[in-house]
Amino acid sequence: MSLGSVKASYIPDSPDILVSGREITVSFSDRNEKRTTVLDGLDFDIYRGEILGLAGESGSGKSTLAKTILGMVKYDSGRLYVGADKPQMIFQDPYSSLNPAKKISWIMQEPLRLGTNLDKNTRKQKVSEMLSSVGLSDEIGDHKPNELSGGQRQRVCIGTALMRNPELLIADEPVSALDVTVQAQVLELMKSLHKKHGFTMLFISHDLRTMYNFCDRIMILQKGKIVESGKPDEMYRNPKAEYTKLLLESAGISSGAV
Amino acid sequence: MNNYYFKKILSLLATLLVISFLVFSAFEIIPGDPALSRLGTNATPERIAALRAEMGLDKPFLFRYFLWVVECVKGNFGTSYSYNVPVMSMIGEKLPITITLTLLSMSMTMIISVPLGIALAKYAHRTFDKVGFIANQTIMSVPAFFLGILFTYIFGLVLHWFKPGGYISYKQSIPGFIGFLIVPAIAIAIPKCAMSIKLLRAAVLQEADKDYVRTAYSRGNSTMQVMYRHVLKNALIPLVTFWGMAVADVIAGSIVIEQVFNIPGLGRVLLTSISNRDYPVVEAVILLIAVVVVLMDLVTDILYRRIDPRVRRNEKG
Amino acid sequence: MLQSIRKTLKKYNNFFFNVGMIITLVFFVLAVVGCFYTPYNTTEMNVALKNSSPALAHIFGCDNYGRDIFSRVMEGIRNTFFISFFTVMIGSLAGIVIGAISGYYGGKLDEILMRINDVMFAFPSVLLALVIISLFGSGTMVVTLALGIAFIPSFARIVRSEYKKQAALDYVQSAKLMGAKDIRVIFVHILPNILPVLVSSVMIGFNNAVLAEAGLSYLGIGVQPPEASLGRMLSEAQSYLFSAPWYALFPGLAIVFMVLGFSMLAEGISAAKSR
Amino acid sequence: MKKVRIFLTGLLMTMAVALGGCTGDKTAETPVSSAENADGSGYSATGQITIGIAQDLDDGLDPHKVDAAGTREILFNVYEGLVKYDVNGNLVPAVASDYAISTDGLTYTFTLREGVLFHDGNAVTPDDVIYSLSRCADTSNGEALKPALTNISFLQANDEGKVVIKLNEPDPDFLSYMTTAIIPAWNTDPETNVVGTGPYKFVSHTPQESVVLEAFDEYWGEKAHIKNVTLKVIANPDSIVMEMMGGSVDMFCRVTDEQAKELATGDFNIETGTMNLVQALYLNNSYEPFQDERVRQAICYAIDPDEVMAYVSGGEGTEIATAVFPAFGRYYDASLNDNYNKDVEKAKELLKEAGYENSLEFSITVPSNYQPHVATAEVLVEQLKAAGINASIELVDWDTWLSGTYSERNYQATVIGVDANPLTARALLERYRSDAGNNFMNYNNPDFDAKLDAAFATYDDEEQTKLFKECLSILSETAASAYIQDLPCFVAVRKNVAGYKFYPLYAQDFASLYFTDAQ
Amino acid sequence: MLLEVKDLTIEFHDHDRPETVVENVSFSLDKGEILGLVGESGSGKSMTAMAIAGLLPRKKMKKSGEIIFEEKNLLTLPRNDLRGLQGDEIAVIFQEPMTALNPTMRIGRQVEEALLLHRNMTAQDRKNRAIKYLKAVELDDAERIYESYPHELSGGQRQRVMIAAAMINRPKILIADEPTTALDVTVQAQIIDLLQRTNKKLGVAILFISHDLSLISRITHNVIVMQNGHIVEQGNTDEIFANPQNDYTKKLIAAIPKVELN
Repeated sequence: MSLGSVKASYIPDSPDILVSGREITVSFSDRNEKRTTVLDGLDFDIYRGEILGLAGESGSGKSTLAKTILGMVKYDSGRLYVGADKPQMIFQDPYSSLNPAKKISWIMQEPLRLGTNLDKNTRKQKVSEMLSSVGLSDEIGDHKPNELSGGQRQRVCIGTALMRNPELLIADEPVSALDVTVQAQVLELMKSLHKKHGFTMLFISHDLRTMYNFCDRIMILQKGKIVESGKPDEMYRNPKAEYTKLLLESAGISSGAV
Repeated sequence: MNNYYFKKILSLLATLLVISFLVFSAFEIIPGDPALSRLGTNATPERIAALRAEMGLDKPFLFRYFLWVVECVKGNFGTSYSYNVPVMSMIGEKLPITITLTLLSMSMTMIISVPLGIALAKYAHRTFDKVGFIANQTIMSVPAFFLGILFTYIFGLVLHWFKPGGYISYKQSIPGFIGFLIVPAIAIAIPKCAMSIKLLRAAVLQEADKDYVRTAYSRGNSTMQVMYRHVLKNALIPLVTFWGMAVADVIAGSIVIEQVFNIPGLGRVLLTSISNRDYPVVEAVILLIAVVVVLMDLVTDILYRRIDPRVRRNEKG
Repeated sequence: MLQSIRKTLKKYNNFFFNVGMIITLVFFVLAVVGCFYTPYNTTEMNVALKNSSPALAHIFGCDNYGRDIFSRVMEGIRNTFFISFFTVMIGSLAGIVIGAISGYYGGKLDEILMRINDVMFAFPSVLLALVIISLFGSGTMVVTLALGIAFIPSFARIVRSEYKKQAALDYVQSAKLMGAKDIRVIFVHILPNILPVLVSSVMIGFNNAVLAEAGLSYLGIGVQPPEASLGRMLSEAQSYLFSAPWYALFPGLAIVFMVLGFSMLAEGISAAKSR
Repeated sequence: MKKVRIFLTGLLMTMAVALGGCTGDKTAETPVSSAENADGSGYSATGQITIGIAQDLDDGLDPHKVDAAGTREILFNVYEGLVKYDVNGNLVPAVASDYAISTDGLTYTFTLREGVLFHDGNAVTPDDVIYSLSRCADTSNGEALKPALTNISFLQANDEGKVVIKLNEPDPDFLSYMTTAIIPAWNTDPETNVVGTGPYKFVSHTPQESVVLEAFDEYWGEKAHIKNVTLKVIANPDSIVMEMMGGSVDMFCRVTDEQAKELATGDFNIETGTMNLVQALYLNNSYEPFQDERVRQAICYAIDPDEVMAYVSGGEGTEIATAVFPAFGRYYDASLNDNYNKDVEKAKELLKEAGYENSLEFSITVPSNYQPHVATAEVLVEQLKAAGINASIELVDWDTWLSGTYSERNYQATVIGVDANPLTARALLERYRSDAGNNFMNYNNPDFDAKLDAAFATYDDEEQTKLFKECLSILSETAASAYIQDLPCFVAVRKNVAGYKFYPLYAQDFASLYFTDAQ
Repeated sequence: MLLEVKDLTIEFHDHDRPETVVENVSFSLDKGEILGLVGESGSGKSMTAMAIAGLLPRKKMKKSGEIIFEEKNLLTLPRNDLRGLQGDEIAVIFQEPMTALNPTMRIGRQVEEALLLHRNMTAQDRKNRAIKYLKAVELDDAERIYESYPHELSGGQRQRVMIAAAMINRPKILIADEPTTALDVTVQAQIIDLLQRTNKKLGVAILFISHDLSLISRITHNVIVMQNGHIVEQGNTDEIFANPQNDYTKKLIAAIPKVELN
């Protein structure tokens, strides 16, 4: 799954675009050769340092877009530029995103083992630093994933992803499986880390409420097409696309209502 | 849907072709020569050469294999070197024996293991379960031929329920034929039953934790109703795979059982024709066994689709 | 380190594991001891003791050559134990490699490997044993090789389905994103997670290996006389069921209990893992 | 001419008698009922018997082609030659009622017996005899089925309906070849249509299951008593006891001594005879250590036939010291047995002289389907250990033995039993000529070859016997092989069946069997 | 009152030491009322609901207190009588539509199962009734859905089927255990809407369990807030959301992401 599967690489016009795609189309063929298109000629740009929200319902193609950017899915046509080296991802289900057979400290050391030639102690040192920066105590390192709560596990995922401070971090519904109170704390943590390290983040979610305070910009995805994008404040006040209106209404967001 | 089956059958044929080639080349390696085996000790080089030519063994290996495949496709499997009887008639005679033995033992396995498996699951984690489990494990560890010897001794010689070695051909009397095969079938079925019970119990316990079982209870179903109406069908899925493989295992295992109970089934034909280097018969028997094994795979697949509609659309798990 | 051993042992002390471990240990000791010492020389014949019944001197009695059955059963256990052990090693190691690759990559490679698997599955092990015997001569090594190869398909299938399941989980994707090469993902990341399933199927494989070896030597293929094999002792004992029934009883019981030990162990391990 | 014939027949008869003394110690009583039943309305046999056979008739049913002992001994009941062997190994007239041999031994005249019918009801005619014999002598497509018959130069029926045979050169054993089966002239495919003149006619053969024979009521000689004989194939020798005790098999030839003991406790009588074969540890004389005579002799000293017999034959075997078994009464010399009485020290000494002290190693290849030979090999391995000889056993299936050991001769030692087919001294000894096709032992001894040729050349009987005996003692002195025993032949017969007869050759005479309780 | 819960206490005994999951919970449910039961995971809200539905495992469980329904205490009711109520008077819908339906059984048979257990009707009547209810939950071409399998439907459709199956015997109480958590926002709104209309039309009392406070605020009459097995606050929904007394309730309400569009 190397990154090199760029069909037609091209350099976007402005230098502060980190990831850009033109006419990106992705389709899958299931058993009886029926092809279903998931991304249909998508154009998008992600600017360096911003938090871009990607909203859409299940089946809209938001995870596929994430995987396409990461090179885990080959796209049929279009042009894609990914300026970030080794982008990292945080997954939705905290129970399957950490290797159940390994200790937390082993998992967090893995990016250093693969990418750097730091010796054991320095790696351990770096892990305990990261653990504290994601608000976890050092002895968490000796535990196994199944001994941690959902919130703790998600913090470990974030820590692991940031070990080699990547330029791009993709978070695929990182908090939707957590309790409300824990959700707020994790989002708070991601916000502060983003401020501290300045990495670019693609935040995928179906909850427009959380995205309102979290994202700099939001793109609405429906059936593989971007129906609208813009700053949350403007978009929520006067949505242009019908689908955006429906989403806002269903989430109980109308001008003035909580 | 049918292009899935078309591809499946195509791959089955490919598997058969590869197996037949392997068997053909196996005989190039194994020492011994059918002509010599036919002529015995007073074979002389000239006579061996003459017989080999008659058997067509003097032609190069690949040519012989190709010729054989062409003949097979036309449905003519050649004649046996030892009995010069057409291979098909010889095997045709033995097939009903092995099929009956397999069907008897498999049906016994199914009839006994389903209720017992569910009962064990129902009373799981209680003394009955533990005792049942140990009995299950012990039965599973008994080799079929040891069971065969024990049965022949106890039921045959002591209790005289059946005449050891008293195989009656189906040509003479069908009831006698089936009557005799019951005890060997039990000897085969018992270890298979033990394994089925273990698998079914595990599957039922696994399904019992699933959400739809809670929904069934919420509608007012009793435990038994939930077990038989909801859980059983889902729990059968892993069992179907095991039974598919078990049939292939029973046929291979019947070689030993036929030896203990002196039943002239396919197992015996395979063994004797291997030692007589009776190539056409060995090829045909192995192909037949391979067809059954591979068919079982197909049948399991179909059963899968009958039981689990989810599989119908996407590729089997 | 000590603390974690005590923790795992505590997790494992369920009924089946303990009983299974005891029986398996007994057989393991018998097998290892059998390599160096047996109460009597296993091939030393003694006309006077022909078919003599179990007595203090010969607790299992003597066979039709007057050889001590207990020593021969020990030698039989040794042969069967090590044959089954190496059979399962060959079968599982090859099975892991084939299963892992076809399960992890899927697609064409998976299709081909599975077809090869079907072929090996349908090919009768009796013929395979004969081919190998004619290539390398008969003996314990040959039976081990023949059975080992015959066991690869079932292991490959189990490992393949496990790898298919694990490969879909997120921790595998994140390992790849970190830059782990496929080989590392397969053996360092995924393998530890399928160990419980693998261990229990290895144990069940062990049972089938013992039963298969007994079956093969029953048909006269495998361990050569005068060396003892439980399967052949059982087949020879058939002729003496009346005058010397113990000749059949003890090898048969040895097989049954050896297999029972392993299956209880397998059950104990999988029960502990699932808790 | 007539006088000469009587003399010769007399002579041949005496020779056969000399061969005698090989039947089992319990000779069968004469059958109770006469051939005709009371109302004389033509004879009809009754009852059914199931006889177990270890080997299926899997090398065909053509009497002129089959070689396997198991097949020959059964077809003995279905086919007959002009002459056939009786219980004592004498050649008695069969399809031919009488025969005359010319003084120069070149012309044989056979008078066909009146009333001999084929199983399909037609009478036997001279054409049938000529067809049968010429079929065996025919060399048109390669080698003749029975090479010895190529010696025939003239084969025709004379005006009195007798069959006249002229030979190119005299052959004292020619009469033994006249046991060749007579088949009807119309029968071009004896494989499938099995029609002979014997006491039993062929009914059916289900491969690997059973062969069914039925009494031929119009048989010319002593008619069969039991109507239906089912020969049931028992593939697993170990399960014989269980099946007989279980009641599904009434008789089995060649059970082991232990099985015999078991069955004796049940509803069976055990008849004991000899297998009529030379069981030995045959040594491949071309294998490097065995080229040295002293090594072979050391092996003979190291092994103890009596101990082998104690284990393998329950003490019932007959020790032999050279390539002949007791059935050949006139050549069998029991004194030779003392050439190599067990002497471990002597064996070690010889090995030291030959430079193999405690270093002789060889493998014994044994066909796995012959339990007595496997058992013998296991005992021999034990015995050889005492003399510092390290022997190992390699079990192979019959076909591998036939091709690997027998025809390609790549083996070191093997344990097998060699029979005499036909029942002549030539058949036993010819095998040891250095250039003989079936000399699988690679025995090579010029003075033995010379003596053997001399024996074949002489026509004087005493002279030939003396020469044959000298040949046999050479084999013993030069330890061609380590001879062990003529295996005992235990036949288990259900108590209500009697009349079993032992023959010095591979023959099972079912016609002589009868139910003691039925008649 | 339709349902009275008095001092309900539930203790688990399968681990080495007993664990109290619910401790003296008391509340009541009136005819036609929609009562919210809110709390984070581990708060005991589902346990309480399952106790009412009679779905708690029989062994390794100590239950005390009373659940009075039509003068009968559901905690001590013999199993057969309890089964008489389940699916007839008290019905349940669950969170995961994907797994709450039997994957190998056709939709129709699952919807009409409650009829089979509690009413004696001919097969045809059951089918008609089932199709009638499938239409009532706004599933277009109910006939096709009747014959199809769960995996052939979307999440929303499946939840509608669950509701039809639960309502088919016109139960007095419907327990909805986080019915919309696994659904998309737009589908969630439609299901909530359907539940509200069902409550008004059939007068069924709904016990709505959720951790999503904004949802609770929009549809329930009264609400109960639970933490670690205890009720920390209960009362009229609008009053509690206007000024919550208990700190934990305050914290929960504060955690709802606010969208001030000034």
